[in-house]
This record gives sequence, C-alpha cells and structure tokens, in this order.
Amino acid sequence: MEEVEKTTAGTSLWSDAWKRLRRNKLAFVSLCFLAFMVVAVIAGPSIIFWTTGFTYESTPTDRALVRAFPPSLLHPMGTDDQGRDMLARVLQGGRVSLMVGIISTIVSLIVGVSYGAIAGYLGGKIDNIMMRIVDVIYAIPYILIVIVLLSVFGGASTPAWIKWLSTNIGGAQNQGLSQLFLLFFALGLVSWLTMARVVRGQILSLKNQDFVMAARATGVGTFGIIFRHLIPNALGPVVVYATLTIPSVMLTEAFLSFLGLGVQAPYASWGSLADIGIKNLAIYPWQLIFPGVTMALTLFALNFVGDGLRDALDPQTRKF
Amino acid sequence: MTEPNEPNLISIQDLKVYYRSGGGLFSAAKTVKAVDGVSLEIRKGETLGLVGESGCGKSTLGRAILRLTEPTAGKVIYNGRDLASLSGSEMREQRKHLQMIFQDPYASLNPRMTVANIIGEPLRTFGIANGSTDERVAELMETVGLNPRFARRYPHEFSGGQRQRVGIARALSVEPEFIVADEPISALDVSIQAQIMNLMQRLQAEKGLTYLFISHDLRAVRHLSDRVAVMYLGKIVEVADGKVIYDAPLMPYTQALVSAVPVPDPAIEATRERIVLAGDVPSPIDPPSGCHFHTRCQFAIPECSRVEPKLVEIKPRHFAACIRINAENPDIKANAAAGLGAVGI
Amino acid sequence: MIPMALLVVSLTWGLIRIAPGNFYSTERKLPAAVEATIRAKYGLDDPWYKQYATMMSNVVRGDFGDSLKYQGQTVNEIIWRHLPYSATIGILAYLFALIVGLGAGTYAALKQNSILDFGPMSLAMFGLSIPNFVLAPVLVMIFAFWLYALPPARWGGFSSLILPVITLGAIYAAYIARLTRAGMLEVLRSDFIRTARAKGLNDRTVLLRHAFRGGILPVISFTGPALAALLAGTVVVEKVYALPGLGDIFIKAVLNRDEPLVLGIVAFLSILIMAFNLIVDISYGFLDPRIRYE
Amino acid sequence: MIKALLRGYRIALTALIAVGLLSSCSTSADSRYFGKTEPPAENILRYISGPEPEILDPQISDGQPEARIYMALFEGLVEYGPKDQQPIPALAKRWEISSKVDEFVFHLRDDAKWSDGKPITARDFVYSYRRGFDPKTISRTAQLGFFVKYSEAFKSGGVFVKKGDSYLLEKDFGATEHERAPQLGPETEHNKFMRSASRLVLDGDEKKRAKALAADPKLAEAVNGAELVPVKAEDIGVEAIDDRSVRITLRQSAPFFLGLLAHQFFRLVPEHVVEKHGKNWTRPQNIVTNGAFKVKEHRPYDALILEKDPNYWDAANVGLDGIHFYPIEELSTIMNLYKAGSIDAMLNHVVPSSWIGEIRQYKDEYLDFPEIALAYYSMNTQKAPFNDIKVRKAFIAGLDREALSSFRKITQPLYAISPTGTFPDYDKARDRVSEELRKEQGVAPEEWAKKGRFDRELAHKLLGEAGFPVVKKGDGWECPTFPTDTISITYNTNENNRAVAEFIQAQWKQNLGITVPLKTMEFKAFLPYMKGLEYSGFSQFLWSGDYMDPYSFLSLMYGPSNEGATGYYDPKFDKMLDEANSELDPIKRYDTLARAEFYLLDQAPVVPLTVNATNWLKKPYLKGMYPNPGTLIPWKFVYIERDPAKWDRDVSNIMTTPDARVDKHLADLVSSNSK
Amino acid sequence: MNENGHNILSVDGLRTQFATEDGVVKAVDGVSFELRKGETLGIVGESGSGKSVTSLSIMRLIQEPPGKIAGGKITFDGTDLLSLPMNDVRKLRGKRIAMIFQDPMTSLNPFLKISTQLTEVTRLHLGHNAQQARDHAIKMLKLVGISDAEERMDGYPHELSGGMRQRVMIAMALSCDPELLIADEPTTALDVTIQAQILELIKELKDRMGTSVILITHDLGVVAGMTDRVIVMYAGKVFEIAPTAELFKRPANPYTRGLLRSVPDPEHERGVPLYQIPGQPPDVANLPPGCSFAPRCERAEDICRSEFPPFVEIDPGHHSLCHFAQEVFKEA
Repeated sequence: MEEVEKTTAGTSLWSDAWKRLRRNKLAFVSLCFLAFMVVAVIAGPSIIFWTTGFTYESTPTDRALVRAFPPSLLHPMGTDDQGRDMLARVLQGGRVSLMVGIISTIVSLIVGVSYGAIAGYLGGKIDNIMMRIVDVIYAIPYILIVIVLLSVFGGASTPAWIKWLSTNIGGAQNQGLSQLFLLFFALGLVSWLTMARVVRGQILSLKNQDFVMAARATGVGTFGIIFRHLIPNALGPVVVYATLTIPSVMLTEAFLSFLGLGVQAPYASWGSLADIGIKNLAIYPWQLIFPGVTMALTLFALNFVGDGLRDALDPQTRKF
Repeated sequence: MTEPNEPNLISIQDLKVYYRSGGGLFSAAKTVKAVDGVSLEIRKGETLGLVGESGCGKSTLGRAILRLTEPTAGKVIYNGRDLASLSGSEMREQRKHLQMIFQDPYASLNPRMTVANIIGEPLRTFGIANGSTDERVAELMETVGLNPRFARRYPHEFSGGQRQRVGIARALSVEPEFIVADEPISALDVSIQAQIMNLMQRLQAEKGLTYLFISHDLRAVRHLSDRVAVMYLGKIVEVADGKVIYDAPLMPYTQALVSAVPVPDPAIEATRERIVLAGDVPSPIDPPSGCHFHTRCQFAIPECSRVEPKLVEIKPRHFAACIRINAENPDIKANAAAGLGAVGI
Repeated sequence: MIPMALLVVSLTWGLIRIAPGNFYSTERKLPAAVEATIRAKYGLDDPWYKQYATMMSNVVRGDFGDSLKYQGQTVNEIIWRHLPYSATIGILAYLFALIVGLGAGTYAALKQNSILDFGPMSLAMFGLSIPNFVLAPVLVMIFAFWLYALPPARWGGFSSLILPVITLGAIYAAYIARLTRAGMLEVLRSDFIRTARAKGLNDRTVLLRHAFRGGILPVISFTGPALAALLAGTVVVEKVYALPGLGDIFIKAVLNRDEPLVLGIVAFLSILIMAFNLIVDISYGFLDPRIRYE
Repeated sequence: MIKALLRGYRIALTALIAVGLLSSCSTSADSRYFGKTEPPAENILRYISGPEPEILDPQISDGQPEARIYMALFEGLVEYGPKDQQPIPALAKRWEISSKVDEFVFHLRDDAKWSDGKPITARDFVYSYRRGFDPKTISRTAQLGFFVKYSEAFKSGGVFVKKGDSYLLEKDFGATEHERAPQLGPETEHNKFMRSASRLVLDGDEKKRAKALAADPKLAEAVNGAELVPVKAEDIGVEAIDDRSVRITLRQSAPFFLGLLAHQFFRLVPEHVVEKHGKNWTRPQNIVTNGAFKVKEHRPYDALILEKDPNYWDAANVGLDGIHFYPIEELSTIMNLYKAGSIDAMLNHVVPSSWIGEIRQYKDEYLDFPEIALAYYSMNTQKAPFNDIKVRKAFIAGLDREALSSFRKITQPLYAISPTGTFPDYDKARDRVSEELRKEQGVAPEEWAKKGRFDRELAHKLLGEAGFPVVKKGDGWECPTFPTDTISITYNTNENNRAVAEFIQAQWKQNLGITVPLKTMEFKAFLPYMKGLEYSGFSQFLWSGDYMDPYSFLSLMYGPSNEGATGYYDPKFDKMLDEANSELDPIKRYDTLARAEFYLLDQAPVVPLTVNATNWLKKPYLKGMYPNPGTLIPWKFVYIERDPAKWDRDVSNIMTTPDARVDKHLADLVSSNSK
Repeated sequence: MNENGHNILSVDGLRTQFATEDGVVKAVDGVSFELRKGETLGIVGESGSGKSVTSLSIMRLIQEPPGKIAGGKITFDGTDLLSLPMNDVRKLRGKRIAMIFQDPMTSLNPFLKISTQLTEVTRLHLGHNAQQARDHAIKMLKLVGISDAEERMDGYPHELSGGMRQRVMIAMALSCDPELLIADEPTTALDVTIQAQILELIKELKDRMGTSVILITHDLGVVAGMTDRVIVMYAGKVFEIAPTAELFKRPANPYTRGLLRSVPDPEHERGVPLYQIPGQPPDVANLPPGCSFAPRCERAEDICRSEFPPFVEIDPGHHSLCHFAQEVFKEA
C-alpha cells in the first residue's frame, strides 16, 4: 500500500526543484547559512542578554568603558564607540536588515505580482497604460519618495495601523520602530516596479501557451486563469527574482542609512553599522569588518540561493 | 452538400479572422488575413478533417469557431445561435458543449496542476460533477486509458501519449458535443499516433462526438475523417469525402499535397510520380492576388492572378475553388491539355 | 517620451510640495518683508494650481529657472556643468564593467561548472554583495594609504579617476559577468552553435563569431538603464570621492528642497533614461537582425 | 548563578582590556604627523571650506563656510582678529565711538581699491549697507544689523506716520527714548535726523497695520488721517560724511556692535559691478572684490581658486599667493585628503568623534579650542508633560553632562545658557552674580555648587512631585506612568547628533527609567517641525554666536517669537536684557546679563548640553592660522613655513606662542587706529 | 545498390552515455553498423531511441559533460574518429563529414549573414579567399535551387522560409564536397510539399556528388523512398538492419512490424481501428531487464523479459535483435 502511495502521489515541479536545489551544494550551503542567520538574529540577542547582559542598546554604566574595544572573549566582535557590544548590535542589525529585506520584498511581491499579472493578462491599451505608469514611477527618484513617506507618515501623523504593527509585532511602543515599518513600506513600494515588469513579461509569454487556451476552452473565467493558471506558473521566476530583491532592498536600506535616512537609533541595521564602520575603518576596523562581512556573506548566500533556485526552476537545464 | 437526414451541428458562414502583425517603431502594422471568408458546415456525428500547410490558417479557424480567437467577421451558428456574437458569459456557458484538444501535450497542460485537477477543473467550473469530482475524474481517466491511480501526479511525470490522453479526458469531462482537435497527433511518436487515433475513433463511436480534426498529415486525416476540407492561405480550396480527396483530388494544390506524402513502401515510392511544388507558401500578410495558389500552380493562367475563385460543387459532395474547372470539365489536367481557359468563372 | 517626462516632473513637484519643510525654512527667522519679497518673487502666494501651471509652462519651454540655493545660477547651467563629470566617470565605469564583465562572464561560461567558472562568478557575486560605500573606503585605504599609489579623492587627472571608476563599475561588472555567463550558456546550448561546431570551426571562432552576439543581448538590454543610472552619477561615489557630479548635487537639492533644481534634474534624467532605452532598443535591432524593423 | 559568574568575568575582563588599551594608546603614535606632511610646492593654501558656497555675495547667505570665503574676498570696516576674533582695523584705519556706543565714525584708508583698481570710498559703504537692508535683497543675515537706526523699519517695509509737518514719535506712544551721547564728527542734515527723537514706525502691510491699530485706540486715533511715508534707504543710520569717513548711527547702545561690523553682512559689495550685472555680478567673469584675494577660477562643487589681489591695500603683508577652497562635506573624505597631504587645513568640526582619541596624539596638528557654539535640547514648554517646570528640571538633573562630554571627547559640559570659557570676562561676571545670588538666597556653598548639576535623587523627587513616581526595578529604575509614547528626542539627521541622542537616551533610561524615543528628521523637515513647536519633548538645538558677546545667545529667548524653539517667553527676562544693553559699563552690563541668564536658567526652558570645540586639523607648516572661537580666519595672516624648524609645535599653546610675523603685522594694523 | 563498395564508415559497439540526475542514461548502447561508399542508410526510430545521439557521436559533437562516449569504435575511411585529437576531428568536420539538422529555423545562426555562414566553411577547409568563397557559396546556393542566390547571400536566415533555410543548410553542408552527409531529420519541421522538395534535392545531389548519406528520420515513408538500407533503433539499440525493400516487405522484428502496421495506409478501412503498439515509449534511464521492447511486445515470452535477445542474421544483410526473429521473419 505504501508503495502505491509513493508511486501515485505525484512530485510537483516545486518538490522537483527542491530536490535539485538540495543537490546544488553551493545553494544548499547558502540556504543553511541563511537559516542559521535567521535563527541567530531571532534567538541570538536573547542568548547574549541571558549570558552577558548586553543588549544592542545597553551602554556600560562605567564611564571609562564607554569607548570602542577591540574583539575579545567577552565581546567577540568588539564594541562600538559607546561601548555597546557589537555582536548584539550586529545580530539586532541583522534582524532589522533581514526584516527590511523580507517585508519589503513581500510588499513588492503583493503589489508587483498583482499589478504585473493584470497588466500582462489584459494586454493591449490597458497594459500599455499600466506599464507607462511603472515607467513614470521608475523615473521619479525614490529618495524623494522615501523622504516624503518617512516625513509625512512618520512622527505625529503616523497612521494608526503602523503604530499597531510596531506595538504588536515590533514589541515596543516606540516611534522609532514605527519609522522602521515605514521604511519597509517605503522600500517595498519602490521595489515593486521591477517585480511588476518581471511578472508581466512572464504572463505575456504564458498567456499564449496552450494550457491557458485550454483553460479558456474549458470555460475558466479571467480570475481563474490569472490566479490558477498564470500566476502559479510565473511563480518560478518571481521566486527567483524575490530572492534577488531581498539583497537589493538590503543594499538600498544600507544606502539610505548612508544618507542618514535609514533606521532610527538605537536600532541598527547592517547598513547603518557598516556606515559607521567605514568612518572608523582606519582606527577601529572591527566596527566595519563584522557587520560588513556578515552582511556581505548573507547577501552572498541570498544571491547563491537565488541562482540555485533559478537553475532548479529553469526547465532549460532539465534537459541534458 | 448537406444530406437532409444529417443535420448541421455547426454552420460557419463567411468567417474572417484578421489580426495586426508587427508594427515596430518605424513601420506600420500589417493586417494578416489568417482566415479569410470561410464557410463550412459540420454535420452532427461526423469527423471533418481540415488539412493545409503551416500558416494556412487552419488552427486559427479551429480556434475562431470556439471563440478562443475573436473572429473579425462572420458567423458560427451552433444550436441556432451565433457563437461569434455571444457575450463572454454566454459563450462560457456554451463551452460545455464545445471543446478542444491541443497539439502539444507538453504545453497544453498546466505544469503546476495535478492530473486530477486538470481533468476536474471544467467540472468544477460548470459545477457539473454529480457526486464526487474524484470519481468522475477516475472514470474519465479509465475512459481514455489512464490508470486512475496516477490522478495525483503532475503532467511532467507522463509521457507524451499519456499527456495527450489527459488532454482528451479534460475535453471529455463536460460531455461535449463537438471537439476541435488541433493537430492532436503531430507531436507524438509514430507508435503513439495510432493509439490516439484509435482512442478518438472509439470515443466518437461511444459518445456520438463530432470532430473537427485539424492536421497537416494527410494520411491521418484521410484515416479519421468523413469529409476533408483543404485550406490554403486562409481559404478553403476543396471539400470532399476523405477517400475522394485522397484518391481523386480536383484541385492542383490538393493533388500536389497528396502526391507529396511519402508512402511507407519502397516499391510504390520507387515507381510513383510525384508532383513537387515549386517555391514556398506565400506570406499571409501579403497574399498573391486572385487565386492565392497561382504562384505555385503548374496550371496557372493569367486569369488566375486576377479572379478570385469561388468554392463550387464540381461533383456531387465535392467542392473546389478553381477557375479552370467546372462541373462539365472537372479534370484540370485534361482541361489544360485541351487548352481550356477559365471555364469556372 | 516628452509627455512622460512631464508626468514625472509633475509627480515630483507634487512630492516636493507634500514633503515637509521648504527651501525657505532656515535656522534664522527672516524679516516678514523679506519673506514677502520671496513669496512674491516665486509666486508662493498663488493657489497651487496656478503655481503648477506656471511651473509647467516654464518646464515645457525647457526653462527651469534659477536654483534656489545657488542663487543666480540657472538649473540648466548647473546640469550641463556637472553632467560631464558624471558622464566621464559613468562611461568609464561602464567600459570597465563591460570589459571585465564580458571577459569574466564569457570565460566562466566556457569553463562552465569548473573551478575557473566558480572563481570569477564567486568574485562577481561578491561584487554584488558589497555596498559600494564600503568598497570605496577599503579601496582608498589600500591604494591611497598603504600603497600611496592613487589620490584618495577629488577630481583631477587620470589617476584620480581609477578608484571611483572601479568602485562604481564593480557592481555593474559583476552584474554583466553574470548576465554574460547566463546569456552565453543559453546561446551555447542552441542549435546553431552545434551547426557551427559541425562545420569544424574551432572553439574560439564558435565563441566569438557565433555565440558572442547572441550571448550579450541580455547585457545590451541591461545597458540602457545602467548607463542612464551611471550618467546620472552615483551619489555614494561622488560623495566619498568628492566628485562634482550630478548625483550628489541631486541628493543635496532634494535635501535642500531646491525645487527648480530637483525638477530640472528629474526631467533631464527621465528623458535620459527613456532615451537610453530607445537607443538600446535600436541597437538591439542592429545586433539581432530578427527584430530589425520590417 | 551562571549569569552572575559570567557577569563577574565580564567586568574583570573589560577592566583588563581597558587598561591594556589605555596603555597602548600612549605608545602607539608611531609617527609624529598624521599622514603626509610636506609643504605644497606653490605658496598656496588648500583648504576644505565645507559645503559649496551658495553664492559669492556676502550679504545674501548666512553660512559659516561662506563666511570664511568672504573673509578672503571681501572686507568691511573692520576684520576679525586672527586669535581672539575681536575687531581689528581693515578698510577703516581709525574710528571714533560715542560714549554711549550709539554712534561711530570710521576713517577710511586712502589706498583701498577694488580688485579692478577702482578706489574705495565712503559711498561704497553707504551703498552696501543700504543694499543689505533693502527688503528686495534676500539677505538672511540683515537682522544682525538692525541696531543701525531705522534699518529694521526699512527692511520690514515699514512706514513713518507724518501728520502735517511732523512725524509721530515713538516716545509719544509709550516707548522710552534712547538718550543719545554727544555727537561725533560734523553735523549734517542726516545726522540731525538721526539724532532727533525716534519716529514711530508702522507695518507697511495694510492688514497687519490695521491689526496693530485696532489693538491700540490711541495710536489709531493719531494715525487717522495722517500721511504714511515709507521708510527709505536714505533713512537708515549710515552716512558718508565725506569720501573718507563713514558715520553709523544706532538706535540704542550696542557695546558689541563694533565686533558685529566684521560680519559678512557688513562687508563691501561693489556698486559699479552689482548695478551693471545684477544677479550675475558674482560670476567669476564679473566679480570684483576688495579682499586680500580675488577669484581666479570657480568650479562649483570642485574648487574655488583664489589668487592674491595686487590691488589690495595690504598686499605686501599677505602671506599666500592664493587659496584653493575645496567644497567637501564627507568627513572621512576630508580626513583622507588631509592624511594624503592633498589639503593643508580644514574647517571646524571635521574630525569624526570616534577618531578624536587617535587624532589627539598629533599634538602639532589637532586644534581643540572652546568655540562660540553650543548645544541644547530645547523642550517644548507648551506641551505636556514639559509644560511642567518640575519635569523639565528633572530631566536636566537626570543627565550626567560630564559623562556626555567625556563621551563626545571634544566638548565641555554646559550648565548655563551662554557658552562658558569663550568670554573670559563674562565668566567672571557669572561667578560674581552666582555668589551674590547664593548669598541672597542663603544657600550653603556646597549646596549651591550642586545646582543644575547631575542629581539623580533630585530628579526622582521632582518627577514624583510632578506625578510621575520613579521606582526601583532590578538594577535600574522605572517610571511607569511617564507618557513616553507621546514624546521624543527629535534631531536632524547627522552622525554626531545621533550619537549624542543615543547617549542621552541611554542616560535617562539609566537614571530615570524613562526611555525617550528618538526621532531623526532630515534638516529641511526638521526645521519647521522644531521652530513650529510641532515636536513634543526634546529637540536638538545647536547655535553658533554671530558676534563675540553672550547676548548673541541670551537673545535666543528674547521676544515673544524668539529663535529658541521652546515656546518660552517671559517679558521679565526681556526687560532684564534691555536693561543690560543700556548699561555702558561693560562690567556692570555683564553682571546684569548674568543675572538675566541665571533667571532664565531657573525657568529651565532648555537642557544645556555642551560647549563645542573647534576640532580640526592643520598641517604644522601652516602658520598664522588660529582656532579663534568662530574659526573665522583672516587669511592674510596665514603663510606657509618651509623650514621645519619653525613649524608649529604643540598647537594647544598656539594662542600664546608668539609668531613674529603675525604679531608685527597685527601691531602695525592696530597702531593705525591709535594714531 | 553498392553491395561491393568498401565501407566509408563503420561503427562498432558505440556506447554513448549521459549523466543525468536520475543516473547514467545509456542513450546509445552498443550500436554497430557499416556505411558503404555511395550508399544511403536510413536510421529510423522514435524519440529517445538514440538515433540522433548516434549521429552526434560520429561527429564527436556530444557535449561533455554531461555526455560521454563510453565505448566502441567509429572508423571513418580508415581512421578511428574516437581516438583522433579534437583538432584533427575539426579538420574532418564540415569537410569530409557534414551534417544537416532537423530544425532549419534554429540551426542557422540568426545573427550572421548567410554569406558569412556559407563562406566560413570553405575559407576554413578549402583555404578560399573572400572572393573565391563567395563565388563558391553562390554556386552552392544555385545548386540547391536558390535562384536569386546573389541577393540571398547578404540576407539573414530569418528572411528565408523554412524550406529555403534547409536548402541553405544543405548548401553549407555540401560546400566542401563531403564524403559523408549525415542528415538528422532534415524534413521533420517542414511541410509535406516542402519536405518533398528537400528530399528530392538530397537525392539528386547525392547522386550527382556520390556522397554517402545517413538519413535519420522517424518517418517510415521517407525512409522507403530514400534509402538503400535501414536501421531500426529502439531504446539505444539497433533492433533491425536490412536493405530497405527487404525490411518493408519482411520485417524480422516485432517492433518494426508494429511500426509498419500502425501507419494508416490508403487502403485501410475507415472506422476499423489501426494496429497499435501498446504501452509507452521506454524510459531510457530505466530500462527493463531482457529485451527493452518486451513490455510492449505482443509476442513477448518469459525469456524476453529476462534475457537480452541476440542480434541474429536472418538473411544476408538482414539482422534483427529478437529472440524470435526467425519466427517473425517467417510470419511476414
């Protein structure tokens, strides 16, 4: 009976892809590394706090210790200028950076996929207009959008739902964090454009395929075709693109941190840590090395996973 | 051409499908006349074969009948209603009765859906699964010769022939009256083609289906079809019974087509004389004037490039569109030898 | 193209107006009469639609007026003055990226799945993973302070361009390398390459004559947006190396709410982006005869 | 248990590392100089001037970076002294000041010329000042000169009220007339007008005027039917007595006014060029200057290249052949250029705070002097809970400013409203007044010394009284009822601001158990948010004095719509300041000012944080360049010393180290005034 | 036809494998045959039967990795191709052995002018200069029936129809007057009328130039009219070799017989089901023990499922891979 189960339950292309991904050593190692990073940034700060009492924001009470120390057993990554434990900060920064990457990517996924799918499927004039809109938004400098979003919705006029999010998910009743959420939102809003283009391209090539014609022939409606037939099939490239969006969003966040528009102190992100780090590169190199290397490795891994996924999902490589 | 006792299931009247092609940065779009004024009757219970070379518009015609491609003009009368003028939701309702089988069994099945989902989707769409969809799917799979145990597998786990069976099961699921089979066997291996043709024949006999069988393979068309229509550059040029088309084609084009099919018998191949057509099929963007075939026709006379021939009944139940033949002088070769000009105008 | 640029300008104008603060918010309070003078001079007391109409009619004529911050300098003058800097750096960076990227990508594609593939590709991946504001100071530390080989910043002479060009080009080189490799692999799988091999051509000829043009098509379509972005200047590189390019000026203009300057640069850039996309479309046609206009 | 062990281990280890580091610091200076130290080939100074100058018109922009450039290009009557920033003779070789410091007569040099060779006359001053005060000139610094009589009226587009042949006078409507000192110089029509009783000035804008009149029926009645005469350029208190003498009349005594005359606003602009080229007059091809240097080339965002002006009256004593001003803002880039020897000096506040520990070792280069600049956190006294003075005082008491300045490394803790250490005489006055006040209030000296200092218990007590009790929690404190979610520390985006805010946030959390959220805004959004009192809680407030007088700071809280961004206004305080300024004896004046300051301090509208320091580097071969309180460098004194033996050593003594060349130059200049 | 001519090519026990995720696929497993000078040899088989891999192996065009020629010997005119250095193989390719492919749409380089693609062969192998190469190319184009050769030379492949492109491919292949032409499904992608043209052309050129031809196809009809001898392949193995007429008349393998019978012929009665080979094409990665056709074979017995069948010679020149070859042969 077991045997029959095995042979009759099909393996979807996804499970197939997963198999292929697992066989890709580089991608798999990267995936493991990412999993480790996720666990580390989630559990790490608590572990550090429990063992040593350091948090990302706690400055030493002793005035003499408020300064940068190189790595030691106690502070494996050294301390920053305020004597705060860099390890705790890097992990906290990772939390923010990964959250920025993932949440913004989800925002861009939701907006981009629906937008692109609709434009691609409807085609014609509507498609043309929708894509021109994308072009126009593309040409608006995103820094301006970010500034406007951060300053219009930040502060006193922060929308209630953002406050709710930051209180309930961020776990702190803190305006700084709600700015963080605005940042997710802002970055997501500026990164959906390419996603929409990718999806639209996919949909355009898919919608002329026979199985879509077949679905129409069997009377499936527009909604069913878009969401049952088109989007699931476009998901491969979308997933690949999404894994590549995460690093690019993280880099954008880093760039905004460089301009001073990123996350708010005392929260840090890898970008903001690296930004401080480069200023101190000549004297306290560890302040750049640890956040920089952690960030680079994570982006590295994300890129590899994206590549691995591409190979795993690409039907081209399926043939020998 | 219709026999009184066999009612028309579908009547196509002057159907046209034009679409715009190209239109780059510096060039205007051009109109492609993929189907250019086709009139055909499909009788209940028959298989109408539709042959022609690639690009002649036969697939477009098949799709236009089912409104999968929007017709530019003309009517498709089914059950007394013009399909071409139905609204979207009305048309969706009609799809219960009108189904399609596709050429490429790899492309026509959604790779992200299980076979059960693919076959069951029309059932769910129309809400016609009395009892369990699963049971009906299993039944359908048995019908087309698939093991129902594999219902939870994905298309890519099947071979081409099996996938085509899935496609047929999907088409059958809503119990249609009419199926457009668009090159259903041309992507399959030789040994599988026979399987699918047999299956189609069996289903037709069991369920009283009507087929429009589109193919470029004259042998298969002849084998399956009661009648055959030959298409050239968007127009029907000859319609006749399957055997007649193969054995005694009237049109020079059909004659060439028949003669070009290789016969799997060295003895025949060694002796028979082939008509090798010169040149290629002209582009449908800018088809030749008059009779579209005149550029490649060994019997072409100057009138051919001027007069557009009409499809007329030359012999009983045998229609052709050529100005050099008529009912009195049906043999173009003889007409040419006799020096007859445009007798069919 | 032009209507789209105007739309971009309009939206940008809206955004600047929504953003809190304006150019006249200063640390010191201005005497009321001076403020009135300013408001009258820039028509700030008019209703917004009138201000918008005035702005648009000026923009349509290509006249963005004077910068607010750099009084007496017209926006057009500022753009044309600083474009050459950005263009030099941008074009050099792109050339650098092209040479390195195409080379590495092609090489990796040829040695697919060998160590000679993973090497350059990992390096490319690394290039994609390092923010350029980190790369820049590291390069400066190595080349300017350890080796004393290159100046650490400022415009002047070829040697001063090397570090900015590498910093700016690195990520593009990495990207191009990956695109090239993927494109090449795609092409090398195609039937016509098999034909070429069947003709007895050697690997080099197959690669250069038959595979290259098809393989770099993705690079070409990447070139449009990339070049536009590069020409617009990259803020980080200009900041870190203190180069007088447009990117840094643009960011400062935004932060200063220097409305005419922001609008001018945005209009200029959107036209630039669209123009480059057009050029890419056309050059695509030259490279790929199949889509040459019928 | 494990936790405790680990903590013990941690403390021990940290201490060990700290000791190790400290000892290594003193020995790690492997080279005497920071980076390449070699005089440039040419006799040209390469200086980082900060942001790209907005415009080369001294009367328009208000930035300090521009001010430094104007000091090379333009000159006024007096110039800032290189060391103390006190006025030294410039175009005026000699001057007389009335006994009440309300009138000045300046005698110009005979040999002063514009860079195009045109001689400079008194007319140029009249033209320049009138232009600066003209409402059509969008000057952001003109209000500094409002001491000049009727200049404010002119700038604000005011009107005199003429009834018949005479004008309405201020004194008839409640104002006390300033009693003028005896006249200086010859009597002229203009002078008579200036010395006559102050005319009443009404707003030029009809609506605003109507509003003012509606509030004052007596005034309304007087104005009714009278003729309104707009204040004209000729009405302001500047007059050319002859070609070589300029007379300036003030509306009141202003003991610090001479120092203000070195300000960029009072530097000369060339009438013949401005009138000819209009807004384009500052273009390199048009510009005409009168400073020690003139524009050779301007490549915006890249370099402003100046060369020595041979027409300059003191050209013989100018030490440099030219100056290259590089507009760069990125701190690490500036440091890199300095280290590479590509620049010779830089503007103030450049060394990133984290570098300071390291840079301090370069004793011949690093300049760390008290500055006429400070930092507060303004508190919004209009919004709860900071409308409660107890809460304000609690937060002041809860902040250890010693720790803050030791963290910042380059600042001194501030317990006053105006900077300490910058005005030595005023510091003395403050001490005197403090002692008087102590005696008046009968407080013990040790008790008095703690006033305004870090005092956790006091802070807790005050908070408790205000209704926010602080309770002990674990190792620290907690103030559960304090509404942290409605307040924040708002600062504009900047690395240093962020570090300070984070530090203070941590301090208050540690000492008061209150975590004040941080909020950063980009500058242009921050300004209206702060000035419009939209913020709640704290707002970063940085201020540099415009002239060498505590009034430059105390006046921040002067008037109902003051610059202090706290919402604080107290007529009593204003009165105290007015009183001080009418005082002519400088000591007495300072005493009065100090009393006002202590009064203000007791109202606690701001959390005084730190007095800033200059914090910049210069190469040791650069001489004649001093870190005066505003880092305003008179460039003609700067020169390049090629003999390493004569290079600057241990620049912490630079102010007192004699430099024969500079000293002689200065002495020559000053002596012209005493002649 | 050329019974006594000496062999130009002999393939002996060729084994070509591919490493895939599912393990090693033996795409060609022990294929042996000879090709005589001037002869046309047909290779027939369904997709996955290994016919194309055989031809690519002869050309040494198997992509390595994942492909690999694991064993066997290919002798072309006395030289062992498999042990030849790649450089020498290249000298043979396009000059003495030429190949045309199935899909003329993708087999010509879309980026290069036709002239470039035509002339590079002769410049490489015949040392032509530009003018000679061009003249030769025009001559070749005319030879394959492209009348406006001069204009076409400077065009791109996409400007030509499928039939024209295949003509260009043939012109290219025959440019250096090769001794062996391998045509891998040359007409599959073409319409019947065009297929007829191309087949005529190949036949004509072959007769004129005396080239030996290997014609690979899945269409038995094409083989019938074109070839002297036929190889039937199934699952990487040669199932039957016979002179063409013989094979069609008396197939000695159940698979061949099934194939022949499943093609609808004109005499077939409508409505009567066709003969059909049951089951699905084999999964080459996962072949059953014994005869790989056994699961689908109507006359399979136990031995077929357990033992690999012998390759027996039934008639002179007629071999079949079947336990019951004799019986099948006799039944015909």
